[in-house]
Amino acid sequence: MPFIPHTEDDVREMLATLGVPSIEALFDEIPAELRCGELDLPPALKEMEIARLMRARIQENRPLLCFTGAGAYEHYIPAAVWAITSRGEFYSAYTPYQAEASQGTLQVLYEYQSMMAGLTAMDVSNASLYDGATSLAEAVLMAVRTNRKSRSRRILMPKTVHPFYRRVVRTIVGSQALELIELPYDTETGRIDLASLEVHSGADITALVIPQVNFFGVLEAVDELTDWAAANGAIAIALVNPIALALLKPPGEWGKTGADIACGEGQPLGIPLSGGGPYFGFMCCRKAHLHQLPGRLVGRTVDADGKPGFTLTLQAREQHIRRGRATSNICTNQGLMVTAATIYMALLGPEGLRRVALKCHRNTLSLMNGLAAIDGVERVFSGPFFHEAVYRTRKPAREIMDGLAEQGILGGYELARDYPELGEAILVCATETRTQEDIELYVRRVASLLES
Amino acid sequence: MPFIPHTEDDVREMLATLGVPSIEALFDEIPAELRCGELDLPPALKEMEIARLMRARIQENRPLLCFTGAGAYEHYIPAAVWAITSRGEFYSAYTPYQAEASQGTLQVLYEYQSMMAGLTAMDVSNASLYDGATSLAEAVLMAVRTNRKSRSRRILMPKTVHPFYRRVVRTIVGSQALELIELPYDTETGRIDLASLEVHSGADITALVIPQVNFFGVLEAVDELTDWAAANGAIAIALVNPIALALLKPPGEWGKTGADIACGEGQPLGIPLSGGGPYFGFMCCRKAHLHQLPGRLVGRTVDADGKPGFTLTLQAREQHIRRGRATSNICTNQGLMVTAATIYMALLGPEGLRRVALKCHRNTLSLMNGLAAIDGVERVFSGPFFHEAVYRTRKPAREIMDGLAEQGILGGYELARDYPELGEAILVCATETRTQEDIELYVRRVASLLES
Amino acid sequence: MLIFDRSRTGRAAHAQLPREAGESPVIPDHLLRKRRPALPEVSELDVVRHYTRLSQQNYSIDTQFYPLGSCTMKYNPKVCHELATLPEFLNTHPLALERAGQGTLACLYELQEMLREITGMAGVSLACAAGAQGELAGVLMIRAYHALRGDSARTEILVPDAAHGTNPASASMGGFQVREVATGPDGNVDLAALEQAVGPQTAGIMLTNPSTLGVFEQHVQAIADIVHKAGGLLYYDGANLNAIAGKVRPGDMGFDVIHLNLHKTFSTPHGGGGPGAGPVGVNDKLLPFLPLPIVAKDGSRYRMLTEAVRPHSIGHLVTFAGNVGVLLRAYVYIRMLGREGLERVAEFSTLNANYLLKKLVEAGFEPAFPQRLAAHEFIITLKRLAKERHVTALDFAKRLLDYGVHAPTVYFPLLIPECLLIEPTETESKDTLDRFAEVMAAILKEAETDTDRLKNAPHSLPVRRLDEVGAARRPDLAYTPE
Amino acid sequence: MLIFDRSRTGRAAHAQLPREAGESPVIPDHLLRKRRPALPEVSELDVVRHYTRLSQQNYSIDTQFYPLGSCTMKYNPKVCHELATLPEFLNTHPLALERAGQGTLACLYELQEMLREITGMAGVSLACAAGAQGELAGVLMIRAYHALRGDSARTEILVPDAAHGTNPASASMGGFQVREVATGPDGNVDLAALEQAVGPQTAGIMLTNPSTLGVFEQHVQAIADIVHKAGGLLYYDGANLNAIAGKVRPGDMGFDVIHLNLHKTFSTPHGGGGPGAGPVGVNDKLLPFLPLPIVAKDGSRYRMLTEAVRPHSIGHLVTFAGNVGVLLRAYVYIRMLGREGLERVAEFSTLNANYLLKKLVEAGFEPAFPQRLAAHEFIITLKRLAKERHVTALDFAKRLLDYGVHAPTVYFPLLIPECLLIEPTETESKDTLDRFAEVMAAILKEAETDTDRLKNAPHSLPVRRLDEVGAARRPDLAYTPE
Repeated sequence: MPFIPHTEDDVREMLATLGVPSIEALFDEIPAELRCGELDLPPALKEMEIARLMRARIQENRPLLCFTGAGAYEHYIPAAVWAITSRGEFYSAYTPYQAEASQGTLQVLYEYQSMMAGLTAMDVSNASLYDGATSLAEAVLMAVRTNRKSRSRRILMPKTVHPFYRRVVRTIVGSQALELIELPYDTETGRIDLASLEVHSGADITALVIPQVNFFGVLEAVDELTDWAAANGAIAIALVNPIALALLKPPGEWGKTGADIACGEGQPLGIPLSGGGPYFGFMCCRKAHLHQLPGRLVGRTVDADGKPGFTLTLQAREQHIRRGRATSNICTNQGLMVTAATIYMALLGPEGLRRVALKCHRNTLSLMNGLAAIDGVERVFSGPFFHEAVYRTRKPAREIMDGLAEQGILGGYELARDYPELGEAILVCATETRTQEDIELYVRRVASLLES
Repeated sequence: MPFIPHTEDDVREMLATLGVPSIEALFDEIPAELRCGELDLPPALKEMEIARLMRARIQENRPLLCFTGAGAYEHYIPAAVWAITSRGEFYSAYTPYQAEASQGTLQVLYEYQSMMAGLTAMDVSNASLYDGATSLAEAVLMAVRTNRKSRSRRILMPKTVHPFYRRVVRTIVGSQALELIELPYDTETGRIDLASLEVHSGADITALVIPQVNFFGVLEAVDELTDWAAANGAIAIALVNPIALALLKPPGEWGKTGADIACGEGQPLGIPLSGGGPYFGFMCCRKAHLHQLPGRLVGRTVDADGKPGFTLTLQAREQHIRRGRATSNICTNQGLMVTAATIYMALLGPEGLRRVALKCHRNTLSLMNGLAAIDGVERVFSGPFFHEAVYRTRKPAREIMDGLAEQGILGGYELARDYPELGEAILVCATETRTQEDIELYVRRVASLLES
Repeated sequence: MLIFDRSRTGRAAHAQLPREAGESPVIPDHLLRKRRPALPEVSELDVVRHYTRLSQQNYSIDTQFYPLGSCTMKYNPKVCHELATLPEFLNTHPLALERAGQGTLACLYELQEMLREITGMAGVSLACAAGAQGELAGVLMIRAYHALRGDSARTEILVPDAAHGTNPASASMGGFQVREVATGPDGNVDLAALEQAVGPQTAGIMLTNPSTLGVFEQHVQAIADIVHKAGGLLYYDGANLNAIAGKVRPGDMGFDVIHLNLHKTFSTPHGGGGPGAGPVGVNDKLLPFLPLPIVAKDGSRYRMLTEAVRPHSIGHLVTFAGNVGVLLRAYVYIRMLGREGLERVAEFSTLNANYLLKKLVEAGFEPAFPQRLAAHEFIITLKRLAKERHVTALDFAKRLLDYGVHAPTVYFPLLIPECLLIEPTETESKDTLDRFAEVMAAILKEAETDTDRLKNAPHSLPVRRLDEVGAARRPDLAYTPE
Repeated sequence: MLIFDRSRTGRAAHAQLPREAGESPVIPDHLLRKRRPALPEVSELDVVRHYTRLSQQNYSIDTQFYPLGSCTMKYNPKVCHELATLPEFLNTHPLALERAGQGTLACLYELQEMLREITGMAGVSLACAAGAQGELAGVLMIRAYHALRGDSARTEILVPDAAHGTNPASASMGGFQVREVATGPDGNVDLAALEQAVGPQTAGIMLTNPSTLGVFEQHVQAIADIVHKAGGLLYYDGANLNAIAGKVRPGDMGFDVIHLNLHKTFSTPHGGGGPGAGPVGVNDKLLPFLPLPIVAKDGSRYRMLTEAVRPHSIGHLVTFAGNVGVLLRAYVYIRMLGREGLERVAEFSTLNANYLLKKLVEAGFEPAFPQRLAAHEFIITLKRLAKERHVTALDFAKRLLDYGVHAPTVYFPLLIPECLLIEPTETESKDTLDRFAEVMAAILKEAETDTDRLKNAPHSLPVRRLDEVGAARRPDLAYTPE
């Protein structure tokens, strides 16, 4: 019996203790008519057999040289990150409800919160949410709770926010009587059209979402946007890429006041691509908004001897205490991913993170320069970019993508579905894991696809 | 500076403490004329770069469906084995000289010794030697030390012992004025020719090596051989496959008295093939010979409070105490491999090990039956076998091996180099990791190679 | 000591730093960061040693018995981790699943199908990131169902008073009012109270079965009838599926929509608080509303269903395809159990719970529902002890830690005073249960002879009892350099 | 508690058992086992929990400072393990290296070449499984060299009295008599004693440099002249190469044959006592005798050299190609250090040793060689303390454990009474050294005020001081069921 340690003697003795004739008797309270017959599942596999099966399955996955970002980024993950994160004591523990028996996890979470606060230049961070998109949805809900002056429940949501994030926000807040107002982008620069914002000046706006970097890889005018929010009584929600923050002005320093909430996708911090998850979402805020923050929080305190220690805190915000009136329904979050991210950030440090960011940036610059030199390719936006950018070819984007895939390259993300107005546009990304040779290979392939 | 934590401030302060102007000054005692210039080594690679290089290197390795044994066996290794063995506390500790700070390693070694003693039915086991061949060499040297009655230093070494083991024994004991006398095998059964032993009856023989199973996969008449050794005052050295012992009579029960020493290759117990190492050698003996046993030993004792604990013991046998008169020069052994083997044996248990052994046996039977049905293939030996066997084809063995390799199969070991008298003979092995489909594939391929 | 305390300016894990790009960014200066982020500057050895030692301060399944009720803390097979983290799975970009991740999709598709069979539902979506998100998805599907029918008056979700906090929280996140339904003295929902509560405003009811009280809701069919008759739908919270897997299926009990917690029943690791995965299942009524993506099979190719073919879907709840790595672990686990194995999970988790309950009762503990069989967990109440000796459930919990056992869940469900919710799971042996019963008996004796020992517990852990009130009063949530 | 104590008849880790083959073996009954071997019968969770908890009882590099002199306990980069254990490396059968392991062979070939360059030797063989086996190979090559020249009178190997025990043990295993050579008061070999010892019977001398006394043998050239003039060869024990890598090469010092300890200088893990790897190198004189196999490169293919082309080789010392997995780790490590990195290893290990020595002297400790610079390790002698306060090096060692530091090597080298041989290695930070010095100072104070605290140490480990005498007197070396 896989994973069940009972011997026949054990079962006999246990049943005798219970005074029942069989295990089956323990299910007597279940109405007989509800009982199902044998399930139609495949027979049990031995570990040796499932290992062979899964090793056959991975043969059906195809390794491709990755030039795709669009919300999930291939960064190099040092071996130490998962060697330690996978340790049984982290892997097989649960939410640290018993603080004294969970100081390992609790201290990691406290350090994580500290690092994220440092990276975003915000006051506090929670202990994680599910992923980038849900962190934005939670930020929108938090903004509504926080902004007591606003009654409109109107959220300005730029079109430069990842379309997948926008659809998740729609799903999650859809039943909350909020209004999501789309902000257009400047087709020349690829940034939020600041002029379009003027329409809303003076109106009751609950929050403004400011993506940095935006979905096109382009850098937004974060100071102006934050100042606009402050001037109009709107909560400024920064949606940020944590690797980019090693290089870019952090949300806490945007504009005159800084953003109110910073959130985003934590995957770039040491989490494998893994087909889309598990990743983790992060969320930071100013101290003033702390009690509206969703998710777990770890605090430093002292024990009975005055020795420092860590514990879950401010649980009155959470579902298991406040139930229907909690700040969120989140319970299980992404603890193990955050453990990996903490170790990743500790290993890279400020200098390492800066170099990763700079290398990504320079690689993508190099790629775009190479592409721009090809006849039939043009850069779509003029705004400065971080580590993603958009180009357009005179051939269908799908053909380019297929042609690159044939050569073992994952060529980027086609924008036509979400932004038909951009034509045959492809969003590409070259992180620090791409070499100059990789980049030249990409450029050569695109050139030859356009020639043929 | 990879793996060096010193900051510039650290170096400055340390040099100031030392009162020297530079690190270089700390090398002043080295004669200047000995100093070398810059080494001609490749420049440093970042972890990201070496990872990419090694992932390119593995592309040059070719995965083959393994039907080769000949001293190294593909068995399924449960995921738990290396997940735990790789834990930093096992991986990065050293020989447990400080017992109180090494109870983890020490208890593992004690449990290992217990399991090996149980598996071989011998009294005691050491904590490991390098590999199977060196364990045999050490057993031969131990036999010479142990057998005080014998003056001849003559060792009977059957030709059915792995030829690689015999060459290692020759190298290691070659300078010890020992005589290694080869015992021929019966070309019909593939076992030691018992008649050839009679020549030595009554002579001064120091030791007899008894391989079970032998290199051809054939089972030796271990009771008769052990009894012959006992009758002739020779030490009986059992060279055994530990997986086979789950099914076969253990050396401690051979003949009327049992073998004196049991040794062999531990690789089948949870150690990956890994191109040949690291593996580990094991050695067990009767209590009477304990003080001649080479290698580390762990004993159970008590601490100052009477609580049980473990420590290295009987170190007076060892090189760091007895120096030139030690039982062996071994110092570093194969501790981590033994940790894996201990976990492997604990996971498999007596029933699991029996099933592994039986499955290997039945798979090889099935393979040999399939092969024997092919026109142009014959089984070479009539003796019962465990999980390896020899067949001969009418085509050159090299052609068969190459033909199988083209189809992704590692077809076995060609015997012609070591046993030219056997002709185009191939030693094959089908462990429990081979499925019925694998076996049928092998048989089909051989059949079609012989047809073409 | 915090990792920040080990930091020294200029120290670094050099092998981990990419080479200097050697050029500055082509980014306007006003968008650049001026001060480095306050991250620690430490060596690789610092990091390895610091976090390895921290890990040793945790209790975990791999090191201790962890009978945390309602969390199903059972053994997480190592092979699930090994196989789910094969590089070919890890390196697949989420946007390349169809193009380059057919092996991954094959596993996900089969997992969907197996979960359908296990739950008796018509369709399953794997996308939700955890149980609570599955709940939200379920609530949103209930909403969408009524909305599509134009049944707009249904603004209320019923929740038993013993429910997980996530149930009411998810219901309100889904835009509903929450109304609690009382539990009867036998641990079943009070049917009369339910009859009173339902009406044209009822969108549905959220139930866990076995309930959080550790007993099987015997009137589940009656509940289904009452709610369905009132026009509401039944939501099944799968937190306790471990107790009945292979025995009873939510679909057969009359539930319309369910979620599963893969990190409970299907043994994916809890990871110190996630990641989990919360697949949802629905019957035919709700099929069109399932969240996306859903994996479909066309001949021998797998693809992801989108809004184009599922126009009534409630949409996406996570950025990409959900916690794929968790799903792969669950896939491996279910394949290893197979049909016989899954039913045995229910049998042996139930056997263990009832046996341990019996041993504890013999030792003098008071069960919350003496007249009932336990499902895979059960409740002990210490209210007598609290009254007579001023020893609380919390004191018991802390003292258990000293004996090398993780504490059960305490103070949940809220309606049982001074309760311990104990879930041994099927992967623990009789020996472990016997030892736990002995330890509990020893603590009970201490409670009568040496209450200070309990009230000051734990004594042998890295820290003594922590000041949680102080932590909340003066929140210190991030290290700040002096 | 032993794993055997958890055993219950019929318990098993079922997922690990292959399916029943269902048929009996085709093996004569008298060759079959009748009673099952006494292995534990436990569940997978039992195994995981038991060995995980055991691991936590170890001190290790990943958890503690481990200044074990002569063992070079430095940080073992995690990436070396990760890359060396890629399945494609692990799954290569040793007899398929040429056919299917060209990637592995490429790494081994390059490692050979890099070790040649680092040591200044003409040829390298990677096959030896550990340092002591490398020593034996070296001794056998010396033997083979003299034998081929017909120089059969050379029966003696010289060994300094401070040498590792393996040196004399290897010499005698190689069939030589061992003669000790005295050390002078400055820690160098006594040249006059050496002059006296050499003669036509001298096959060679085995030297470690820096020596086990922690100082550089300054007369190494004179020693080489004396021994070479007498017709002997020089053997270099590479145990302390960490101190001089990239600064001085054994080949340039006049050594004819060397071994390296990859688990010391090249940071492969010590694994609780191995596996190591002990490649050997030789100059031109001994090239024909190198042990097999050796990896050769033909164009772009790699192959293994055999006796056919190396007829004078001393032969094979291990079954197959040596500890390949260890060699791969060392390959990764050296490629990460590169040429600059390797020299820095010597520099910073030397800086750390001299700094720590200075701090300890300032704290009142007595160095064994106050007039000398330390190499990468140094010796403190507690003989005064032993005499005055009856506190021994062992007491110090045990007390250090209480402070969360592994003890240095004690009572080696044998000629320094009550010695601690301390090797901090380059991967430890100044902070760690400062803390160690503080702890040592604190213990020194305890030695003067509270000797019992030392003599009864350790106090805070899983066990208190163990009865080693009893262990040896009544050996209990294996569990036996009652």
